[in-house]
Amino acid sequence: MDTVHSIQPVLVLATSLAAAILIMVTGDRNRNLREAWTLVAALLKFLIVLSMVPAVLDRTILECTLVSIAPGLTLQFRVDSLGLFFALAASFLWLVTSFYSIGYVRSQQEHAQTRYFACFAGAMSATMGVAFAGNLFTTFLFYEIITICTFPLVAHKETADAMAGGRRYLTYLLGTSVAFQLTAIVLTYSFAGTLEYADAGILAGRAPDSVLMVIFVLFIAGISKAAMMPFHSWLPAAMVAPTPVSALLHAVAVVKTGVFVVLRVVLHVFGVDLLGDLGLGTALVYFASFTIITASVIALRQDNLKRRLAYSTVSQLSYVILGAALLTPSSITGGIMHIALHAFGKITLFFAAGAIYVAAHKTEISQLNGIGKQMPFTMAAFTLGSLSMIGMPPLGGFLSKWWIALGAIEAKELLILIVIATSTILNAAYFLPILYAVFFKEPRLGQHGSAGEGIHEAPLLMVVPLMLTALGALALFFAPSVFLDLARGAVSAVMGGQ
Amino acid sequence: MIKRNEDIIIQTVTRLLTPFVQLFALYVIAHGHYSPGGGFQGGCILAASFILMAVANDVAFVKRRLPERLTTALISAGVLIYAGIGLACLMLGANFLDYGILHRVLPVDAVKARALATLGVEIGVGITVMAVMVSIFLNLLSAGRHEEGAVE
Amino acid sequence: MTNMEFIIGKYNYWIYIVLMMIGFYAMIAKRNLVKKIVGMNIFQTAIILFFVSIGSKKGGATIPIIRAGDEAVNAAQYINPLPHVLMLTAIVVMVSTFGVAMALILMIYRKYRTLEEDEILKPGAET
Amino acid sequence: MKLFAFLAVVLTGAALIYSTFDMPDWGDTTSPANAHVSPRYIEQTLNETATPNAVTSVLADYRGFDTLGETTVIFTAAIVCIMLLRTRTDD
Amino acid sequence: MTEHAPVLIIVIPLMAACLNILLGLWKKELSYPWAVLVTAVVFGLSLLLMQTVLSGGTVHYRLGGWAPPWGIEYVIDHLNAFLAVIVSFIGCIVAVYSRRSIEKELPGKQVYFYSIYLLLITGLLGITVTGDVFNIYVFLEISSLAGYALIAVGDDRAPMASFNYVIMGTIGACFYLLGVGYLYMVTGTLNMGDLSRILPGLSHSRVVYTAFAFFMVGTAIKMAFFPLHIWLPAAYTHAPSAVSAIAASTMTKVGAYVMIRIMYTVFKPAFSLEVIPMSAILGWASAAAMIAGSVLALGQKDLKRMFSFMLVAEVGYIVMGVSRGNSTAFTGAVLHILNDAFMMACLFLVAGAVRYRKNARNITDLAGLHQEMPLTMLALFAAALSMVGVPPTAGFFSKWYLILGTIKAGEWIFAAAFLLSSLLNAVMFYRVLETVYYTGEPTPKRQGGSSAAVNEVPLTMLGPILVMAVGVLVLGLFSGRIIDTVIRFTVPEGF
Repeated sequence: MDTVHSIQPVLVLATSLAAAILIMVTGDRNRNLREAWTLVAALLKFLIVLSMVPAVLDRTILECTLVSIAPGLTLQFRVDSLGLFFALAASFLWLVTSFYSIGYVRSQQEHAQTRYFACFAGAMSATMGVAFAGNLFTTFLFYEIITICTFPLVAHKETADAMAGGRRYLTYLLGTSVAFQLTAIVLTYSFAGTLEYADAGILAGRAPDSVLMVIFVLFIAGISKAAMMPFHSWLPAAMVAPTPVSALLHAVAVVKTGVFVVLRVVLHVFGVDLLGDLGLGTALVYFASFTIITASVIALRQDNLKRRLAYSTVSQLSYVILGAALLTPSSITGGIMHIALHAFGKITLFFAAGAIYVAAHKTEISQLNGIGKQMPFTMAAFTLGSLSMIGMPPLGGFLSKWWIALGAIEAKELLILIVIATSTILNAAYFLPILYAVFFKEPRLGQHGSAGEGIHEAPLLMVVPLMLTALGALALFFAPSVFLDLARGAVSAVMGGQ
Repeated sequence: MIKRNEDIIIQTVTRLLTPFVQLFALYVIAHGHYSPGGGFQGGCILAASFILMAVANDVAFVKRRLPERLTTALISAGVLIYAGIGLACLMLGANFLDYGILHRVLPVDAVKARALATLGVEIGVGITVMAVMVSIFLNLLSAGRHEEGAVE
Repeated sequence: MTNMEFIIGKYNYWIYIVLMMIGFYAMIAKRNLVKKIVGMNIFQTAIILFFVSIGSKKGGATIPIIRAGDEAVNAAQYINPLPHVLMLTAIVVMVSTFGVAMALILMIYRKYRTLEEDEILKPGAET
Repeated sequence: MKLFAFLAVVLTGAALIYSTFDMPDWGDTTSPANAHVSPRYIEQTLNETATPNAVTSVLADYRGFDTLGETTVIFTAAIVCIMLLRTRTDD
Repeated sequence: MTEHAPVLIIVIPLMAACLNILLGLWKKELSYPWAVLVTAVVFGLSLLLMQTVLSGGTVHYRLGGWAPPWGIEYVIDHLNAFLAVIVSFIGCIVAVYSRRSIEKELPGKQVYFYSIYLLLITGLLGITVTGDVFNIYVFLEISSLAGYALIAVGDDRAPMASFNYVIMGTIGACFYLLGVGYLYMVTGTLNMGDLSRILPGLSHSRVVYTAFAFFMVGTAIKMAFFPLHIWLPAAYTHAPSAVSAIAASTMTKVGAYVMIRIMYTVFKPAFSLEVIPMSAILGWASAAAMIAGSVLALGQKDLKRMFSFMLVAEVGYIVMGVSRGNSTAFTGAVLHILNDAFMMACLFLVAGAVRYRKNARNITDLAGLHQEMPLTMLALFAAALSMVGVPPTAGFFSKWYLILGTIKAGEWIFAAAFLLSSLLNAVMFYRVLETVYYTGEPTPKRQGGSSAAVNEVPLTMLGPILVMAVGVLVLGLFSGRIIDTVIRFTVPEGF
């Protein structure tokens, strides 16, 4: 496994950063140009990320140290399989979302569009930063930047409840990260003497077990972007944001950043063996399972579509953590894969929700009766997405659950199988009714003029992307090739090739 | 504070006294090397003479002899003299305030030069102290209006 | 040495301590601004007394002005000049502080027409 | 307030008295204050500064910079008084 | 010229202040450019001094050519030079800033203002460069007198605030003087180097203990260290904007410098930290300062008053770092002196700008200002991030070292105090920034709207603000280099 110096990661950040600046410069004067910047940057970014794949696939690590500010505090990028995996998923979905959100924002006549797109680009840039970060300091830095960049998006509407949602969002994310994550990082540094990620972990044998446990707990509590209970409640609150924001940031960028950082901590800071020895893995497993079940149960009771999706996200995220915490090769593979697979599925659902809102101005599930007839494509995509969430073959969602289950068996954690089964049933229980209502129930009359009047598909700019992601979720089942290879690469790196 | 009652006795006595007070003040400044005294003491006495005038007559009386602009100028002039002497030493290549070097420009040896410079410094201090005391007194006395009458 | 001698031997310190405490108390506790200033002066005077008393020498020592034409000056014959110099500086500082404080008091009086701290702070004390 | 002031005063006074026990007696010729630095001023003032008055020589020469600073202090005080009190701003 | 730089940075502003008076008698308008010019020259000289120290090590300068301990000696090592550079730089920037605000707040008094301003710089620099404890007292008084006056010319409440400051300040200075007297009594010298040579032999004299106590209390008052900070909030709230900026960013720091000098140069760490349990005392007091400062700041409506309370907390940071007794924390403290100077200057300059443009002092008056004064508000944003300690702003790095230091010292509770106070800062600034960006008239729907009503402060005010804001952002990235080149050498031996 050799290391090559490369500036590609910096380019990836630079593209969307430049986009943010150009967008601000262009402003509202020339909207097409402004949107063009977004698209160009998204495309460029995706291509650069893609260009890194071959190198990484044959076990090279692309490194790039920007500035070394102080001992331990270096701004350093290090592209390994895990990071690239996340980057690939995120950058592709950004590309798709860019089209979608242009369609959404324009049809909705949203205000402050410049700020919207600029913050969007900034957040993406920071997400890439997290994906490529080579040490905890860099991770923390971009983690915070994401929070700050996304706040204006969450509070975009500037209404009272939007501000309230934004306030909770900021309180949870900034508060926990400053209070717990920073402490954990400081402790890690003062014991390990370094913050750089290493495949074997950096904390092994550096500190007494009690301290290690404290550090681990601080990390898990500090990475509230992973929406582990009880630090999840910012996610439903953040659903006040415009739907594309919810789609990208709360199905991909923000929450996936959270779980990604958790993976980093589990795999590259503590290391599989250390966690196994400390028995922290098992603890985390049950912690995650609790979240999975509870969140699904709560999701059952939500009538607001986006909120239900949010809670399903909460539970799905914990799958990733669960997979990592089981500490077996296949479960970790499953966890990593779940980042991408869930992303495709969930973003489809959010897109669909947005499309419904744009086309029919409906946000509550109880209003969706029979809407499948007016919006067939959207609803078809919605179906695929939800099936993938449930984990039904032939859809991507199935793969990750399958691997995690395998891992559970390898780890002799049969209880976990029950957990997975229960949650699958619960997923089904809160998705299938929607599908049933959408396709087979008769629309309540008088609720929207006579049945189906005036409701038709959302603008093309929105429908195409959501079809695309739905098909993606489908395709990933048959050809998970690139993602799978990357995930395997990441696992073999930490487990010592198998 | 000051009433405008023309008390002939007080004013005459003051007028007679003032020159001697001021002469003594100058003596105290100049003779600081050989007897207790120096710039501060002398300056205060000098200021006292003006303050005496002000008390015996009125503020305008003092301001006729010591205009405000002059006081203000003297305040900074004294400090400038002091710092200037120090700077002169610096210009001549020695350290700041190292009077010994001044023997190059003065017709005396290094040690005597120190004594002379000390005298110059004392004079500067004296000027500043005098002007400051008068200025502060007048300002406090008339609450900054430099006219007759108490604080409004 | 007995207590008595001990106390006598250091009586200058006792005096300055008492003075200083008086001034200190006045500075903090008095509510009238002028009284505070008076306390300040007592306080500083006490310190001056303390310094000067450091430099004193028993046994016929006199002011540090070298008598003309006595060779081999013996330091024991003259009082220590350094504390006096320091205190000249301190006195000037004291005078300056006093002047500034007085100017402030005049400003305050112009605004509030009183020098009682309580009355000054009464209308809308610092929030 | 009064109580607080009283406590502060008592505390300070206690510290002062406590320390006084280690102080040299009044007029002790051999105390460090009189023995370490100052003798040079007295003994050398004539040879070094030609100024019999040691106070003057220390004030204006040995520690002349203090005196400059002190002149500055009083200068400051004057300017402060003018700025704070002058109501007329002409001239 | 180079070898005289130490004294020139004192004498030039001093004489400039006098000349300024004479100039003022002739032409009033000259005093502003004169002040700016002089402060710029002083800044250049202090850079020169820093350069000399970096290349040649500690600089000794004998005033009057008398050898210490008989004469006064200037001893400039890395710490002095560092402080001198900070003070002169901030002084220069604020001088540039002051023009319009002083024109508005003190019409017709510019001449005296700038003279006193220069004297303030003189005093602060004099404290930083001298190596003689009594000389420190003299310049302490110069700066204090100047400070009293500059504060007193603020708004209506200013004179009373300034008067309280006079009382507290005099007590502080007198305690310091008393400490000097006690040390002189038992050592017979006033020179720092000489003292540090003699004192270890006297480490069991009650006089020395008391002297140390008086020094500590005196400096604590001067630097507004909790709980002796009571004079500060009122004073800095009611002072003119420019004065609040310079005072908040430099005077407290110089006080901290004096404390460092007394604790670790005059007395040795062996005495200050072991013979006397200063580490524990100051540690708890600083923790209290951080928490109390932040909590009190939470309750404020007035912008400048809120910042003043934060300053109290920041002083707590510095003292905490100084008193931990390990090099990491000390490095953090010295670094924080620099960062905090910039942050505080930035915050108070912004407050001054708001006051200048909107005549507003309360947080609520900031509503929607991001449209009218976008750049100023961005500066506020940058300073806020730094105060909260979000990387890569400067504030993060000093906090990083401070927290590492407390952990190194095994004092978890103090590390927690740091984090708590950071969180409180975050809450506070969230309040402010939300007011700025999300209240007031909503952003206009029409395209190209938000850039219409821009009404920034004049360039002489905006420039300094931006310089400070950029400084806050850039210093963070260079903190490593700063530590390696300067701060590394300031750590007292015995750590």
